[in-house]
Amino acid sequence: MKDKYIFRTGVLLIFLFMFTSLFLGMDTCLAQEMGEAEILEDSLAQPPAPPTNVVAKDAPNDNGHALLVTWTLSADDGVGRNNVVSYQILRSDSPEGEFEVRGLVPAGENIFSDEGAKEKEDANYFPPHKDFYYKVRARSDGIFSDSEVSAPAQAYGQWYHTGKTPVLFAVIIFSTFALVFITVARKGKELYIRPLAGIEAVDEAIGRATEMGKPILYILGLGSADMIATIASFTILSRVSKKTAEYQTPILIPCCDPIVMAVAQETVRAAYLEAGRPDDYKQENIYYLTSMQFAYVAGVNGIMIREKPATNFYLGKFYAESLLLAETGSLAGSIQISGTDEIAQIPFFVAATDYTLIGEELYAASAYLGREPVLLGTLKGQDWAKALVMIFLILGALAATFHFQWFLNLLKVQL
Amino acid sequence: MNFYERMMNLDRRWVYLVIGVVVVVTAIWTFRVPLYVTPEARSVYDFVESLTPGEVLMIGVDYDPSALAELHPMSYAITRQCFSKDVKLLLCCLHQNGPGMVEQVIAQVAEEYGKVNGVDYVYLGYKPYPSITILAMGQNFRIPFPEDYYGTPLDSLPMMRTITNYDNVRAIINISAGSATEYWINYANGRYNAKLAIGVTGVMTSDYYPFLQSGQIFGLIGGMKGASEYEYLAEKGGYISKEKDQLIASKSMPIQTTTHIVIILFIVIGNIGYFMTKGKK
Amino acid sequence: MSTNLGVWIAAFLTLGIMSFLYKDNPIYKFCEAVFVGVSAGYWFVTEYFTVFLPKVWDNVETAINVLQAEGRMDWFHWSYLLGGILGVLMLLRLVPKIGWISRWPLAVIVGTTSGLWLINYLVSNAMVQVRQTIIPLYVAGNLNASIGNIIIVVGTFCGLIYFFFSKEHKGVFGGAAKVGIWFIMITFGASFGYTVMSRMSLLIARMDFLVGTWLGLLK
Amino acid sequence: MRRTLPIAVVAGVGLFMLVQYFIPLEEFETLYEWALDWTMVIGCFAMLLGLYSLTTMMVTKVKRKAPGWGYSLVALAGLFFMVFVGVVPHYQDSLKYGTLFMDIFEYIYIPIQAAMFSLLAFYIASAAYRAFRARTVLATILLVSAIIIMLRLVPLGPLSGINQWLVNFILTVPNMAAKRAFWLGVGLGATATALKIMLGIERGYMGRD
Repeated sequence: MKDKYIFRTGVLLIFLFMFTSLFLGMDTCLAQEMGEAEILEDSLAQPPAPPTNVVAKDAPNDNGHALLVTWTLSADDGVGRNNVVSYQILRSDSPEGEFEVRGLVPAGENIFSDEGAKEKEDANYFPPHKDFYYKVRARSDGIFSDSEVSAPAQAYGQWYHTGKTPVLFAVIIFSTFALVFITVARKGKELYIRPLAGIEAVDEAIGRATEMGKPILYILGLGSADMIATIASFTILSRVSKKTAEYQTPILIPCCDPIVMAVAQETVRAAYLEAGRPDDYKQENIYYLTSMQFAYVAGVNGIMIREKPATNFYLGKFYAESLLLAETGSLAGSIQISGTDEIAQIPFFVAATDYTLIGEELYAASAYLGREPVLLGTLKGQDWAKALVMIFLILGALAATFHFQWFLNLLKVQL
Repeated sequence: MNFYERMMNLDRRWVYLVIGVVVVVTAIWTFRVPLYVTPEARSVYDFVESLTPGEVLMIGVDYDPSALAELHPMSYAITRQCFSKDVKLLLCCLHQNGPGMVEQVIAQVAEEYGKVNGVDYVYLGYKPYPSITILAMGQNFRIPFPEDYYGTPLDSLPMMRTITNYDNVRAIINISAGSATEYWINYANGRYNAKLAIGVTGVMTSDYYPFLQSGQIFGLIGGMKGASEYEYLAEKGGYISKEKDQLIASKSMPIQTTTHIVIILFIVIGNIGYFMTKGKK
Repeated sequence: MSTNLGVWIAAFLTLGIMSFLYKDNPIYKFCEAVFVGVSAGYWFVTEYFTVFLPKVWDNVETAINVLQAEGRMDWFHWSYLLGGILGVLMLLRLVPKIGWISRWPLAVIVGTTSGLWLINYLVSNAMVQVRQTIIPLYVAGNLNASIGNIIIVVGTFCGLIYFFFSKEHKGVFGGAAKVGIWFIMITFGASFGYTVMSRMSLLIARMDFLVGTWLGLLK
Repeated sequence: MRRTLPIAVVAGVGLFMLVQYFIPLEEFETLYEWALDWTMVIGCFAMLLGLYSLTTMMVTKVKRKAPGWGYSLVALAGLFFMVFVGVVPHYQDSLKYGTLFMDIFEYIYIPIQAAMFSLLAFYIASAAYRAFRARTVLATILLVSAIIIMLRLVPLGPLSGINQWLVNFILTVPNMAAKRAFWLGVGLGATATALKIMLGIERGYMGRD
């Protein structure tokens, strides 16, 4: 039942990727033919020759509140009388109407993006789907000449951001890897994963707590419930608490975030149910302390010194408090297992705890503990993505050495 | 239990005591530490030095009281240098608990140099969501900050008349203890090409070093040592002086030096103990 | 010695916390209790003023005002009520029988951020990092830079090998993984070394407060 | 309803957030902002859950006269006093400087936080003493690199230049390489986890009945 559901979601996902990729082929910019530059012969007049070929078109890859204005430089820009100082861009909602100044660019430039706000209340609101006419004014000292009024143009939003195509490809490739290996794993093929010391120590650490008759302290870190590190930690918690349920060892979980607390309660309760000991579950052992970093640490330190837990787990997002926790824990004589994806804190965990899961190892831990084929499958897919990244690294370095610019452009991402 | 074994099992409270005593003793009997000025701190100083009167420098101050010890000295030294050179300052704060502190710095230094708010400097105040704020400022400072910290509309401040966005400031110096720096680099420099230097806490220094190499930032002041290097240069330049008690970071550098030596000694002693007892087990 | 009451309170609390270094004691326990209580209260109040009032209350108020004044439904502002309702559903956890309803708002949070994280991590952690590691292995006329770049590429490559989970670390592959973890250890050492300065700065600031501001012994 | 619906919501909302990244349309921007605001709103309601949990725990301790119940009373008093002086005067003013609420924050909260933070200085020294032993090659690399970096604060005379060069080298070369590898690994791992969440594979966070 579950599997079917996952499969369907997968199919839906792929379908949506394909759907979005359809937009790839759509060139949403209005292609407008640029006419021959019509050079106006100026006679005795002092003002510079006006810019020509003023074209306004919708700005690409935006939310529909901007127009892109281009023009051919005045004949006196840089050449001729060489007296153009700047161009002023003027806009009106009718060809004869009053033109207002929208922007100024220095001589030599022939493009201007007229952007406005999307809120109607904003003074600079730029209405979409409305005709606008543009004039470009070549300015010299105190005198100027205007171009002819452009054809009308409307601003509208786009359905696809062309600058983000590399990301789309990356998402597709990555998901494909993951889905393929999930399918392979589900077919029953045995997938190898290398041992991780931190994971293998989990059972031993729980066993030790049971022997000593002392509780286990599980810290989910300072992250909120939606952070990847915290979510990885929930999965590990679910395994750990199932073990503690079997061994009848109490598990204490002081939390730093109310939602994390709620989720932790739910996770542990379910684990106790699964272990067949729902009556041993104690909600009061999983509680909220405070959301402020150091106050939380002060509270947890107190617990460590007073309750003397046999084993401490620190898995999730940790900041400066990592060492405060780990040192106090080692002072209290607990076995400590830690893991985080905050690179700056890992050295302290490495120094002060017994086992540390470094970065990605923390995410992988759920697969190690669960050994479910789907989880192992994604781990394998992840490795393949890593291999691909490594190939790109080598090819990229070679391309950069031998100046293959086109290859480097492949990876350009517009943020 | 022989000497080495006892050394190995030393109660950690002795370690705490040694550190505490060293800090207090060095604070009372202080000395001057010879200083190696790193090129990345010097380049920030040299840049500010190259500014001419009337030019505008922007300072983004993003820290809260917990990083005060490391970053406040940088804020003070740079503002003092700027004001003595008649360089105008534009300041903003993107850290929730920081705005009051920034006000304190700028108000104090402005008074020292007789600078006028709105003419010689403008303090924009605080806005949440650093990424959005930094992006918006690239278009116009008035989008995130229609008014300054004191509630005056920007348009009515004389200094802001010629200032629209990053294009109108010579450079941005971001003094920060948090993730805002990343956004300054990615958006202010990456997207709007603003010239950027940063002053960060010691912890963050190694994270941001690579940006120096790639040229995204032109200078980096790292932690209390960086701050004291800057103060050293500023003192030599005659902008701040010891008599007026303006060397804040430099004052605690001797303590940094002694505590670092002590920690290195701890590591060495710990290892001697380890190797002397290893064979016996 | 300071004559300011605030300074004395702060000094007492500072010493109370530091006394934990010697051992757990009633004064530390007292400071800890104050700290936990005050901070939880502070957090609650700031959430109330910075999220609840502006995001829920003000928007719904605007929507009601529009309804009363113009007689039309302002859907944009009403939508925030839905956020509020989801929030209330979260509170249903406290009612055991229908506690499972609280999974819905949780699903909204986790769903929203999982979509966001997927893109964010893929772009800024994976793609941008690959892009930045693409550096020429040979820089004409600059031997230092060339060697540095080669080491960076090799180090990154080996570091990634260390994070391979589905292949046994032995032979050449294992050797590369070992080199990778060496690089990672150098970084950890450097992080540690740099952090010492920051942490000492904090202690110096505290000592400055105790010895200088409170006791008046400096200068 | 209990499990399927939430998982469908996760997949749906997650997919939307994924797709909207590629679509610059204004309507999608608005939806995106809503989704972010909603998560914040849910979070602030959850504060009540936290408050409830903390209070019941403390009240139970006090009622049962459990060891240290007096401290629970202190914490409760601090909590409710803070909420009282914060919310009662009403409307935004509490967060301005000079109110009783902010005074408590400044004169009580900040000093304790700073003191707590400064404990790290002692702990870092003791961690260095106890844990930095050259037991293995890896541990040796870690400690040598740490010592080199720490030495930059120690005047070494002519050796300072060499040390500075080494520091520079470590930070710009191996440090950069390792961080890249680390971030790449985290990036791929987090992307995979996010994908697993959206597909409903990773759902430890939802309990399991």
